[in-house]
Amino acid sequence: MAKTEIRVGGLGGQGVILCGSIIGKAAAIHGGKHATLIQAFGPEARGSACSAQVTVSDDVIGYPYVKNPDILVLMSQDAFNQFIPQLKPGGMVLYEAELVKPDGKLPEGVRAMGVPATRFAEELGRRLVLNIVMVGFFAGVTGLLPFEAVEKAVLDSVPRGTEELNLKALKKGYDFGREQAV
Amino acid sequence: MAKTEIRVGGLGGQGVILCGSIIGKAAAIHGGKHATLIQAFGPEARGSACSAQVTVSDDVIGYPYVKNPDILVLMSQDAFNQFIPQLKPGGMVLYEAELVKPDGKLPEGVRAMGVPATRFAEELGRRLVLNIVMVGFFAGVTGLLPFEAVEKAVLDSVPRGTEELNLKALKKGYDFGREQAV
Amino acid sequence: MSDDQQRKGRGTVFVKEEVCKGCSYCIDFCPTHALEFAREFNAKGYHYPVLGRPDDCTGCDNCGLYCPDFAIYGARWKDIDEKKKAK
Amino acid sequence: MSDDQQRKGRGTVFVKEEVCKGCSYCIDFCPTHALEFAREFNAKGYHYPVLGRPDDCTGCDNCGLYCPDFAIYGARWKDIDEKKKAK
Amino acid sequence: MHADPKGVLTGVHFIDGDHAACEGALAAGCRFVAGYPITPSTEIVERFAHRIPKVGGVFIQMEDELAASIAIQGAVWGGQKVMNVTSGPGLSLMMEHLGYAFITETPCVWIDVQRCGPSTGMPTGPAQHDMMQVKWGSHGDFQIIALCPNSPQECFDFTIRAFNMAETWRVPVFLMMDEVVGHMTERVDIPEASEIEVVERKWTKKKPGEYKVYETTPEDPVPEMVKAGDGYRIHVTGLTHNEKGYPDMTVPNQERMLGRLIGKITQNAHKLVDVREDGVEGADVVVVSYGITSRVAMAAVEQARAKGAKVGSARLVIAWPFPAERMKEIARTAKVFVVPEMNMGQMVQEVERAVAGAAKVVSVPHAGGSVHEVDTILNAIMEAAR
Amino acid sequence: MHADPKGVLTGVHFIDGDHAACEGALAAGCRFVAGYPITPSTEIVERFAHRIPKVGGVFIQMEDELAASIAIQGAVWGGQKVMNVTSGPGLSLMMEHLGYAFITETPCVWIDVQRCGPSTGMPTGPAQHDMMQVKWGSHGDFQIIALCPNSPQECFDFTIRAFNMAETWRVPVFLMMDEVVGHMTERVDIPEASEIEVVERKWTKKKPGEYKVYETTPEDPVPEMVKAGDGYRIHVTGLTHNEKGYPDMTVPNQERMLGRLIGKITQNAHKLVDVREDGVEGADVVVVSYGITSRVAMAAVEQARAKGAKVGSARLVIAWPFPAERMKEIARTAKVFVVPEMNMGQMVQEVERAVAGAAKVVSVPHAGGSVHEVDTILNAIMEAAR
Amino acid sequence: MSLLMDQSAEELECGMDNPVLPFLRKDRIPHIWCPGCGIGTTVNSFCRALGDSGMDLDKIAIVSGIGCTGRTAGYLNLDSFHTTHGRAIPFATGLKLANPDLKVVVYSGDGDLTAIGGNHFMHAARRNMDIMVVCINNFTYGMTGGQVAPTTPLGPTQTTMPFGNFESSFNLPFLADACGAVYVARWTVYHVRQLAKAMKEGLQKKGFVFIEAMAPCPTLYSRRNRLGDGVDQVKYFKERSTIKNGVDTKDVGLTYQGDIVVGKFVDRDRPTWMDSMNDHFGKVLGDKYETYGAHHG
Amino acid sequence: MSLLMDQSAEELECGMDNPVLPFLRKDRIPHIWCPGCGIGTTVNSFCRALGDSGMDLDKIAIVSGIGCTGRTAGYLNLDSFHTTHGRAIPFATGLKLANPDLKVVVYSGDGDLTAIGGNHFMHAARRNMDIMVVCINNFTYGMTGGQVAPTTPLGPTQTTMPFGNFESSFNLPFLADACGAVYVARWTVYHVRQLAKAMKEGLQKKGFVFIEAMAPCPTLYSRRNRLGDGVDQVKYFKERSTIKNGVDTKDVGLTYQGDIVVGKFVDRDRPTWMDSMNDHFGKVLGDKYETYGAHHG
Ligand SMILES: Cc1ncc(C[n+]2csc(CCOP(=O)(O)OP(=O)(O)O)c2C)c(N)n1
Ligand SMILES: Cc1ncc(C[n+]2csc(CCOP(=O)(O)OP(=O)(O)O)c2C)c(N)n1
Ligand code: SF4
Ligand code: SF4
Ligand code: SF4
Ligand code: SF4
Repeated sequence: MAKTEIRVGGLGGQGVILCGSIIGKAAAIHGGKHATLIQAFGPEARGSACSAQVTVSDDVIGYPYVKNPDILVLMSQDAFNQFIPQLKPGGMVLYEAELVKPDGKLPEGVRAMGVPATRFAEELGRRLVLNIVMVGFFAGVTGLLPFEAVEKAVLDSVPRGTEELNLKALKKGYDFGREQAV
Repeated sequence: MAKTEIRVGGLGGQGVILCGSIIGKAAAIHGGKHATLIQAFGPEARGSACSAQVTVSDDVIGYPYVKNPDILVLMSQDAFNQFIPQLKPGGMVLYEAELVKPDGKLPEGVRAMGVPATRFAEELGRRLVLNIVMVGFFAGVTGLLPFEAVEKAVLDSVPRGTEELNLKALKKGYDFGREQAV
Repeated sequence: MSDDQQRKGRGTVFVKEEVCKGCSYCIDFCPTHALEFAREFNAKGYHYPVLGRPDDCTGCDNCGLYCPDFAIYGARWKDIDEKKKAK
Repeated sequence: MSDDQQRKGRGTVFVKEEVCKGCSYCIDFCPTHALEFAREFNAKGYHYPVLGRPDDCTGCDNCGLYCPDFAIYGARWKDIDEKKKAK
Repeated sequence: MHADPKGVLTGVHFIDGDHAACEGALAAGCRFVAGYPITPSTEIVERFAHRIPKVGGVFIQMEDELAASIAIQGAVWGGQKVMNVTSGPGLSLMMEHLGYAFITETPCVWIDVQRCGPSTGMPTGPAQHDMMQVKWGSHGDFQIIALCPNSPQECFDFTIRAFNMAETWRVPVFLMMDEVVGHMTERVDIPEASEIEVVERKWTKKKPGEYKVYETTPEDPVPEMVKAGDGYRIHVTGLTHNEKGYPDMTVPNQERMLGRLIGKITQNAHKLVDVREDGVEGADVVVVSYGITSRVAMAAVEQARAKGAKVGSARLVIAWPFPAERMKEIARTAKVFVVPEMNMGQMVQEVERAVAGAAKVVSVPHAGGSVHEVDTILNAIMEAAR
Repeated sequence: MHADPKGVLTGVHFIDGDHAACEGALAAGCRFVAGYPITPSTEIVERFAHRIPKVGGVFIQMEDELAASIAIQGAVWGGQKVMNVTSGPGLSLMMEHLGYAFITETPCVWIDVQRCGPSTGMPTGPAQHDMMQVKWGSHGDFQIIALCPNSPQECFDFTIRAFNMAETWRVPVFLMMDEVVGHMTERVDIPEASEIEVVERKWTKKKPGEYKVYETTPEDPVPEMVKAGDGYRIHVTGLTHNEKGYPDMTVPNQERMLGRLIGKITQNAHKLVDVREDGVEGADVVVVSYGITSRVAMAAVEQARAKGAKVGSARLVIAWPFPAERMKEIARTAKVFVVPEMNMGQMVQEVERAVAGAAKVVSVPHAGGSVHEVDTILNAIMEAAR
Repeated sequence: MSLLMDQSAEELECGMDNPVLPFLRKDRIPHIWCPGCGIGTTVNSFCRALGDSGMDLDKIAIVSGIGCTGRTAGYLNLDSFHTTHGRAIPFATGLKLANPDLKVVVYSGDGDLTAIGGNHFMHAARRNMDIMVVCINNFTYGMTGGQVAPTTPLGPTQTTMPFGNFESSFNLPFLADACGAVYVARWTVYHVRQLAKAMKEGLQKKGFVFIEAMAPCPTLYSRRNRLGDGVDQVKYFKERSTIKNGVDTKDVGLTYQGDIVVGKFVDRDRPTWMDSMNDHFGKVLGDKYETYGAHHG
Repeated sequence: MSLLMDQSAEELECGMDNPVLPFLRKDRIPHIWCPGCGIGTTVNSFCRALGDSGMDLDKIAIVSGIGCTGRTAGYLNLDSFHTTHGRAIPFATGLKLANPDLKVVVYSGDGDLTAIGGNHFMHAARRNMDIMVVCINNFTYGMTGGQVAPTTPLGPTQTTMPFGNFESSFNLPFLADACGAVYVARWTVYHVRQLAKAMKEGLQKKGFVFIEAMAPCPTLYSRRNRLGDGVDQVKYFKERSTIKNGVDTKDVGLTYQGDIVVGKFVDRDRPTWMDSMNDHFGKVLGDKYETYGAHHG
């Protein structure tokens, strides 16, 4: 029973949930797997931390929570500080390289890779697509899901008229990820 | 355990409940007895029949309902028709003589006495005091309660400024009752 | 009112005595003051209206318009006759 | 601001950088356009205001009146000095 | 503390349960009512409106029950003792504010003069239809106390008791009347003020700096109170909150807060329950009843005894918290519980749960609109006694 | 009857429970929603507002929950299938209209996405706090049906089922979601319209003169329906009424009416209950759970089995009517029932009552705000299995 | 069983019957209202309006809340709904939107509509929901025994204002106007013909129509305040009323037994909620949008 | 634990501190509001008003309902009550009547006060209850994620009006006026000084005071409708506002990004509910009546 547990964390407004949702959708609809996404709000509906828990599995998923993620996707320092202790030994951390400073706080045996997602997004013309860059980066580094599945999931999920921009962002992250993954 | 059960019946606006209430108050407060008064509305709050159940007893009253009254005090034909079947064998019926026509519908062995309460009340200047005439009549005929107790109960119960009129009505009914009772 | 009955005014009223609650609307707002209370009570103890001055009744149905209990209405002989014929 | 510091305008501002959410109210509604965004982020990732043109600050506290986060206020040197003395 | 003589109408009265409950409230120190009329409870607020100007206090008729049930809570935090008076349909509209009173620990008394439902039902008919509603009707977990008077005298006495319990425990306390008790007139003795024990609000003696609005000790789960205007600058919220009254929406804090709030009642249930028993020892059949039904039931019990049955009566003076422990004990000797209620079977479910199979439990339901016939209960008893 | 393809979004979706429930409603033929936003249910009405213009129907955001919960009932009598969507605080405001829907037999579906209470509590936190409220929260006696989905797919499927039950029984049917199920995203398969079974309203075939709005037969306690505008000139009231729908406020009629209304559910409970069992035969310990907790519980059950315990799981797909008979049966073999719930112990009381002492019943409460830790349930199971 | 309202021998002979009977549920009469209660007279006017409007009675529905007036729904021979206290308007909203074929009339008391139901009143007027609201204003809560209402003027005694009312009351036409009603009129039980005409106009008007009908409650308002019986109150209406059509609603506030301004105050047009919806979706969604309610009459 | 709002070294040195801090619960800041949310600015103005009024802060209580604005109660260093959705006004009514010493301020959102809370708003204004109501109008339901409100003008998209709003909105000052408020003003977040002044006047005024403060909700209103950020919305307020004190409230309705009339529209006097009660009972009951609240400050 292959099962991968992912935690995506960041701040409200960064598109954290959508990032998790695209991963889940890619797996569940286009990747032939089962996936469950749990959104976690902070105690306040507004202005606070925000995270998504994604379980991707070959089998039906019962318990849907991610207690000890295999993979962390982190877009803020707060999220980094909060979730690093939960990471599975030997797990993987993907982070926004300009907003998160691992600063030696990484447990041993953990693979950590950064991507300047916000800068890439700004370069593409819209800061907002930073989460799609992260998705691409995730896909590129982990190889958990076929690129096509992720591509379709992105197309399904973004507002009409923004497809091209988003695919560019995806590709950018993906390519950057592939390089790192080597 | 001496216990007397009374049902007062009539139409909304005739002062049926107050009539029952004065009897109960006379017994409970000024007559040294226990008394319980239950008001019964028709299914509609407005414009329909209305009755009171009064239990007067030497002992504490448990079950407060009057199923088979010893005494009926009736101010409308509808009330007469409805309550006569419930009367205890050998019971007593006091009725408004111009609004109720017993017309031979009385069970055998029943004592029935009428009083033209409305006419008396009109003579005294206010139709409204017909219920006080009925109270006086009740007191006069039954002798269940000392006149003074009833008098006090009336004074406790009527609006200020109307005491004299009401006492006259009471006396009128009482005297008429004493005559009949002989 | 049968044909043979004396027809005094231009119209008349129909009263459902047992439904009347004796509110006096019809009586007080009859433009020609043709109605008055019966001396009798109905079963509920109310006086109901009677056409005391039939000469004055125009059958205008003002009583009918006012009656809160739908216990009375007026009609013109003209219309009554038509109805009768239509039957 | 220590006494020794250069006093350019008639007043200055105090900023709680970590409380600021970078909304730009203070900057846009500063009557003399004395404020500008810092290049740095605070911990939450917001740019906060700095007194870019201290010469122009009058200490009018307009920034303070507008700030939705209570993260900035202005004061005149005059008043600051009084406070200092009062201490 | 004794009652303030101003509100106490000492003397002997022949009044109905509604009026008596109002006098109880006045005697207990209630000085603010926000009401909305509804049969058969209206007389309570009508009397209050009439009495209060001379006693010193305020009655206001609000635009609806939503307003009434929260205005009283504002008044509590303004320093007054208050009550909330209604009947079924109105009570249904107050459910959100029941939860608010519970979570904010706002001491208040709720009188429900039960009429026959569901929905508009039979507005002038009696029922005991809302027993479960007061226990469960607001969203979220909560606890209340509920007393069931069966006479005007008890309406007076129990209203005072309800106010005292509300101040002691800081939970909403219900007086579960019904149309019969509300409109039944009997002698009511109102003693001298000096003979009426009244529980004062648990005012803090702490200074503003030291005081936290929901601070408690392990020994005493009920926090001390202040009122607005006294300089404490309190914060009160319906959100999950901490000792300071500030929102603190974390699972551990929710556990702590709710645990204490619920525990106030569940852990003190033994102090709160009140069952009036008559001949329960040695009885084969025990009739469990409350409110007006207890008087009807007693008539049946007496008739059954006259017929030789060994019958006891256990009357729930306090229905909530339910006296589960006592029921369990009784079940050790009794064989059958007979539970007549003016509803389709509500408190009987609690009896069943408490008894847990140790005795048979027979429900004697009634759809409402009148009390039971004595015979109906009698037959159930005789059947059970066989 | 099959679903109208217009409302059916056939295909594979990755959506959360809120969105799935909305699609279920559309597939079931719901064409009118009057809503009022409240976390965590709002997405359901937001999606409905977005979808309905192209499906043919109306969404209206009302001024409050009181309005929303009665507007839908007006719409039912105007001929539409409707739903009512809310969460705890809103639900508390709808309690009067729950009773109205019950007494008037207005078929409608109520979705409660449960959040953490009491009162405002933790608006974004999950709970199963309202299980008793939907059963008892309106004044007077009444009955409802309640389903508990544990996944977005079930939110879709059970919403359709809820609509079908509402039309079949003419009682309010609740979909008891919770914040987790509402906001959890998974794959949801929506079949072709032709594969979706939809129960049509029980329209009468009688002519205006022959039809009585609440006439039933001994065989079928559910009356036939018409809509306003069809010439039947019906009267509908929340008062105690007779077959014609006219007020008839007498005790015998109250008995007749309420008896039938309550009986629709209590006498047909065996047709309605739905318990999903896993390894209950031969189990020493049976975990009874519902909603999202059933998924957490299952994880604990599996771990307990791995440790050698004989554990079964009984999941309440339908919580109301409660499967008391089945619980009694299970109690013949099982020794302990373990009942984890995201509340301080609600449905566990029903288990206790049903089991009546025949087995031990262990409550595993949770104050709300998150699901149970698997270990908490596991420990309770292992403790019970000892 | 023969009904009290069945034709008498006399009527049978002439083929006459009370012209309002086709609009009433004969088997429900006599009604519960007190002698001299004005509600019945307004219902009488409403029956005339139904007749005069020439509309298909199968397509008119009536919705009431709870109260003496609220019982009206039960007496009219229409599809009729007796809902909960204060909620007639939102029920009517659902009914109308679900079946746009219907003309929906709300008929209820002043307490029902403007105390507990005030919010719905406001919002339905704002939305210009296509319903006609008839408010019987008897200045009191009749059904519950005469408590103060938001319409009780300063002065009179009510059970919850036992020493006389000291709380300001609403000017209902002004309120309806400020919230956006398209038709606002006030008449009294004295003005039976005008009231019937207003009701007829209201039935034929699209949008939120508000008609206030002042009526005596002899039992709990008039007699309690020594104003005599119902008929005396109607005479007061007659004597102190002035018809001022089109007057600013700001100026039609009522005082205790003071002057009364009656008339049709507002009659304007603006799109109803449903028409706005249809127009808007038509514009935004274009052909994809099928006008809602179009398949209806 | 040191708080973010504690004095910095720099401030300590000069003895300076943010002038609004005495009015805030420092330990609760930073607040939950989004970047550029206008609510904070109105609270800022309210703090100034508290200071300028010179009133005893121990005698001012604040009551909020539920919503983003509703959280205000939790931030102010006053006796503060965060009640239920829509019910701040009746809670405040009870609080005020129980303790007449208090000045009671209701501070809440447009949805809270005029959608679910509309009935209480209307009736408290009618009664002239002595409370000051500050309504932060951001044209949307913030807390729940941007649904249409009764204040949303025609046009903009909201989650429950996904194709643009087609439902008419209230003109709140007109409504308050029609119901009887004695002080009615509207300002925007741009008008920080005027807003503070109005709030100060409101604090000092007796009776039902209504102040509408227009504020941006960048997260759910401005950005969703491509109107930019909070600051852009404030600039719009600046550009399109005209001050018209005393103008007829009928004429101050708002449209989508259209002209805005601001100012103090109504300032009149009439007796409050409690004063009416005291006067009335004094007259009717004479010496037997002890003026309620007289023993209070
Ligand atoms: C929720 C609820 N609250 C209160 C009541 C009690 N109640 C019934 S009618 C009524 C007032 C009726 O007054 P109004 O609307 O003026 O009508 P009227 O009886 O005068 O015609 C009240 C308060 C109720 N039925 N439901
Ligand atoms: C009874 C109830 N219904 C619904 C809600 C959900 N709710 C919370 S705040 C809110 C609306 C807030 O909007 P507004 O009053 O305009 O304030 P804002 O958030 O925009 O400041 C709603 C609908 C609730 N908490 N309680
Ligand atoms: S108006 Fe009608 S009810 Fe009144 S007296 Fe005339 S007939 Fe009778
Ligand atoms: S106004 Fe305040 S929050 Fe906004 S940028 Fe300036 S300091 Fe920061
Ligand atoms: S109480 Fe008043 S309103 Fe009600 S029926 Fe009687 S007279 Fe009419
Ligand atoms: S959602 Fe809107 S109103 Fe709420 S805090 Fe954010 S910007 Fe302010």
